[in-house]
Amino acid sequence: MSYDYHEPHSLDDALALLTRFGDDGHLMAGGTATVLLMRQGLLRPAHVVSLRTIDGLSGIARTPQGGLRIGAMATHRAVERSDAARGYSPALVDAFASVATVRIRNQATVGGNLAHADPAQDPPPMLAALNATITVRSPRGERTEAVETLAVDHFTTSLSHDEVITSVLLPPILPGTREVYLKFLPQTADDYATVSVAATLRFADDATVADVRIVLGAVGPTTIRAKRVEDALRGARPTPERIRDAAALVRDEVDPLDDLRGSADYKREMARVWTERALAALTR
Amino acid sequence: MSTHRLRFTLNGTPRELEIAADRLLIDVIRDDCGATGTKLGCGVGICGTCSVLVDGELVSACLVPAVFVDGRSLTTVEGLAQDGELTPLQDAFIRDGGFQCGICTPGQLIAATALLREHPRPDGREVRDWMMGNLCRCTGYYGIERAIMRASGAGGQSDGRGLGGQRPPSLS
Amino acid sequence: MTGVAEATTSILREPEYRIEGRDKVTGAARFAADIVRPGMLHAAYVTSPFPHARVVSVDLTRARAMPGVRAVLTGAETKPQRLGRRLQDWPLLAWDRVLFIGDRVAVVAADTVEIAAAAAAAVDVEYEELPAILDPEAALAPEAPVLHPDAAGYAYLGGGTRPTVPHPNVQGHGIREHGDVDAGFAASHRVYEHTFTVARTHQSYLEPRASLVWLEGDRIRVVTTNKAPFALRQHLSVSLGIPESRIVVDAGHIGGDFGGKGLSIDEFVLYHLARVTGRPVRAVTRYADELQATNTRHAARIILRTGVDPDGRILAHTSRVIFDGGAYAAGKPVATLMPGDAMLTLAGYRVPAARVEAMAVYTNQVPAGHSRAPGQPQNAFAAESHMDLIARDLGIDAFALRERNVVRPGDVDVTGQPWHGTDGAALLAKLRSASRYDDRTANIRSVGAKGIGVGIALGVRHVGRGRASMVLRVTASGHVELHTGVSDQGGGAHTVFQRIVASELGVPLEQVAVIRGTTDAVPNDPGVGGSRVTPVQGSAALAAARALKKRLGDRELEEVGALEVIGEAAQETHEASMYAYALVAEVDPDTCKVRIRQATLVADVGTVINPVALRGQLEGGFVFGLGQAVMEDLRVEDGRVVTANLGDYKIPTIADVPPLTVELLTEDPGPGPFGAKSAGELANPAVGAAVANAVHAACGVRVMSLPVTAEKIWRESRRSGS
Amino acid sequence: MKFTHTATVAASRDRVWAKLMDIPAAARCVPGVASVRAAGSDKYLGTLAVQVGPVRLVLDGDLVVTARDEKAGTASVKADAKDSRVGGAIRATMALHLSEKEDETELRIATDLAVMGRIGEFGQAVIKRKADQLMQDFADCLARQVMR
Repeated sequence: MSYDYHEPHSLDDALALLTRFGDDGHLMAGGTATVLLMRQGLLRPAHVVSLRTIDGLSGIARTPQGGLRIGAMATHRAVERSDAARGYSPALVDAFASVATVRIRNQATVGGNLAHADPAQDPPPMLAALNATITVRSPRGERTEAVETLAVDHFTTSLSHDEVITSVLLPPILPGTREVYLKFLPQTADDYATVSVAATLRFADDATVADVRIVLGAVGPTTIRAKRVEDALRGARPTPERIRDAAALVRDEVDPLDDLRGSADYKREMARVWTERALAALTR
Repeated sequence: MSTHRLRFTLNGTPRELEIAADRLLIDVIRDDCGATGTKLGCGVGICGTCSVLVDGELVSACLVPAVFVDGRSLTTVEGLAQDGELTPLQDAFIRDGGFQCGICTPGQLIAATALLREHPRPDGREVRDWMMGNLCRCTGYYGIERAIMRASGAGGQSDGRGLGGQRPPSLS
Repeated sequence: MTGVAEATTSILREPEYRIEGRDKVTGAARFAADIVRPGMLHAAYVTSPFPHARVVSVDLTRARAMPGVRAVLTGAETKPQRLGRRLQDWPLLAWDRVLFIGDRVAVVAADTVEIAAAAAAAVDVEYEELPAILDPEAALAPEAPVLHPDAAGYAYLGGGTRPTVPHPNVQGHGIREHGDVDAGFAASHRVYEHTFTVARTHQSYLEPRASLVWLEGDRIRVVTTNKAPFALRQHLSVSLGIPESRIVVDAGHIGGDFGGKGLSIDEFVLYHLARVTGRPVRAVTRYADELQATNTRHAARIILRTGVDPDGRILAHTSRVIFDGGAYAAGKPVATLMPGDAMLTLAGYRVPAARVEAMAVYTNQVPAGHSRAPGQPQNAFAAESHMDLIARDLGIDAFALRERNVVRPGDVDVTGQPWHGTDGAALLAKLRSASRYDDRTANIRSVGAKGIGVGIALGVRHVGRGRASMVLRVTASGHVELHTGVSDQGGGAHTVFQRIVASELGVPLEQVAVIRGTTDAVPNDPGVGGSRVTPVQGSAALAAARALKKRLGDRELEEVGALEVIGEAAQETHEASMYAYALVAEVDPDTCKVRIRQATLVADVGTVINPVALRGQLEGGFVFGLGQAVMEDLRVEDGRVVTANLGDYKIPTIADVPPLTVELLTEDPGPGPFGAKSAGELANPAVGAAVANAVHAACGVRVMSLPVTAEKIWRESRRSGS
Repeated sequence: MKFTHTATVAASRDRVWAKLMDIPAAARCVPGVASVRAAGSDKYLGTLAVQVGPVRLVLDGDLVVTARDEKAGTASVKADAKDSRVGGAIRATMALHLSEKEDETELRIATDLAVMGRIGEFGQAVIKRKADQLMQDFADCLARQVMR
């Protein structure tokens, strides 16, 4: 670890620094993932640009439309403690509260978590299931991107080096929608998930499924949207049999690795089990 | 590498240091300030032996860049007892077997202090959810939970765990 | 046997308040990594990336040229020095061949940790890769490459000569036989054979090893996390060729040991660095290196064969146990060069005839050494799973089968010796009532509770043996100081000694101070380990108190002025104690995740001296065993440890431990002070089998390997279609 | 870690063999390979850049053809490379085998890869996935080039 550290006081200054440093620069938010990679010697930036001293990046508030806006520098714990976030979706709070331990959640930020693109993290599947978008600033201006498409591979996003996530925007949740976040931990309570499932489901007046979104974590190079499972349920009455049959389709949608949290076979089967459990919880 | 002037308070005492950009908080606390109560264990934010409070928030000093604490106040295990008087938590850790080897103890105490500030009378589940980031290889955790319960005023009554006396929970 | 006098019982009933407690809860307790010396340098190693390779050349040019680098040494300079607690087979630095990933080739001393690490990375080593032996069975093949061709020349410490081995890749080997085994099998109603495997695990003390060495005149000062300072002094003396009188070892608070910190691997090269630089040199192990390159618990493969009569009574038993010893045997202190209780298969049962064979084998894996109750978690898992499988096949209740076979005083056990220790029948009776075994099993049957089951397992541990001495000094003010070389790795040794001495003298606890000294300041001590502290060092403390009482006669402590007495104890007991578990487990039918709903432990501990510490040892032992039962697996791929941090090598958190009830047997006095026995290794080994048995009862799936993970149960249930 | 990759090329075995044994050209089929040059008979020097998220490895090393048998359509290649910044290295041995079936040639590559030093402390599973992708891309690229 040997680098120059910069604390710009405005986003424009931060963007100017990132532009200047190019590949030699690295953005730091809460620092948990970055410090680890630097300590292991795997990440060796010449310049670290911190967002710590830029005001206005950490608020959490409901939008006038009934959605939720989370500043990129809000910590996981801030989301966990936020009445606005809880009022918007308790399942969202569950997902943030599932991350590692209190210490990590006090330090790690919402934007940093998304930029790290670790497919085993808890918030991304829930944010994707809630159809969240991020706002990204660069010297070229502002753009938005869906959380679902942000990560493109293990630890890799579609962001370029001079782009900064400034906030996460969650759209209003339509009345009648239910949400759930489930995380399977066969070893210890502080572990990464073997598989996690975030899902939202809205019933139509005739008790059929008007809409459903299912996103899995830890079973692919990115979070995985289970579109075939969704299609099998949309417009149908979610009987236990139908849920079971639909959940079975998730096996072919996930793309897990053999690793310390389970073999690919086991994870594929657990993806099915937990998808079924998530759907059962939403239709109970 | 850039250097930075760092001003913070450590257990109430103002400190001012000139540090290199890449220094970690754990090293500044232990090496520069000589406060060796905070321990380095796993070095990857898992074990919790380096738990400290930054403006009252519990963090892993092995993961925090030291430059982050400029202008903030730090509490380490050395800052718990006031004028030689142990806190109820420290006393309970001694009486209830909250430690054995003692290497995780500073971190356990700091984490439990933060817990009791947020949940003054926690139930067993709150204790376990909060404290799961602080590993202990000696006690099996039962003594730690008893100590926290005693210090919180719950009289050491954890929920049916621990040694003897209580009836085992029934099946089903 | 010593009776417990009235005066003493009153003090033993006093609440326990750890004498070092205040230091530990205020951060004042200083551990080895907290100690600094002026001008101190930091060490970093150059290690092998190959499991087996010839070192062709080592180029130090770049490393030596780096600013802040004060010395770089290679094996060429430390050759032929080797280290080892018994067999000195581990080179301080390798000079010809490296035998595992992490084996040390060179060491750097530099002004900062960062410079040392950078310089180590700048050492260019050329290797010629050699075929690696990663499996003990392969190592035993007749044509297998010999990993230690020069073994005959290695020093073997502690007197005697190294026992012969049947194959050059065997570290240690033993066969023990008693009774007429063939006749026993011939007379058997059924003969069962099962094969079990146990994963390699790590002690996972949270304090990485640390040591600091400097020279003071012609003396060598060592601050260390080693838990046996006198043994380390001897060891340094032999390895470095320096008289013991020139070496001072200081081992204070130790941040957890669990067997792993009996082996030192840094202090030797730190001496050389201190010698060439003239400065203090410190090494603090990176946790990744703790997991990859110190000394683990042995992975094992265990084959048990047992013949029984129609009622399930054991008639004959054979076993073959193969431990993966890794690249070096240096971590093993025992004469056999196997894990301490390698031969104790089917412990705790009456075995009229047995033939037990065990061996530890060299491979190109991370070296294995001692870990809490060495050899026993492996053997207890196999034996207690085996007993359950036999009970099932015979249609006998698992509890009843154990009651029929459990050893009672005077019975011949698997070692062929008459049993001196716990009455197994009394222990099981207590377990039956404390765990409400009958109610629970009847309840599960009556409600047809699927996925819930009760598992039983018992375990045996010898009461610690050895010799120790303690010095008691009376001060002019009538205070008593106990001077000891016992370091405390967490068990509460010093509080035990204080309570013993105060009890025997009939004085308040505050009147007895315990002062731990360096190897210079106190008499020789065997160190912490082998369940020894309370029975052996505790007996020495008691002997010293008795000697003092004798010297005092009718006088009060305040009247005698300065006075010193020595107490000595030699425990060569064959006493053992027993413990047993009943675990209620629930297995999720879809994920196969196991939840322990409740655990009951009954343990025979004799007289209780430190109630809080005893409780901690048993509760902590249970959770230590639970980790190894359900999750811990130091995974190795192609010789490389892939669980190289505590994020990947998972140990239980507070949220993972189940409700635990502990019941004690205290009536039967042990050989320790006031009738105490041992507790430190009395709870962890049997947990694995208790879990495996409970899982089988819960869902009909038998897992024959540790750890019993959800995925293994799932895989097995799919295979067997249950 | 061991992998096997196959690619089928609609070309004769001789053509594929010629392409494969033009090492500098073939090596450029591995994504991230730069500057492959001969350094003696059957030995080549080169650089491979690999990126996993923010982790960038620049592996400098050599590649040696340790055996070749045109008649049998087999060759063995050994690659050693290290990243001196991160402090890690890789060693790969590849057994190449060509077999002709009717109008097609199947290329089979059996790789044994060792990842050493600090690089190895980064998730092995992810490294394995990356290496797997790299080798499959190589096989596919080679197939495309022969057909061109």
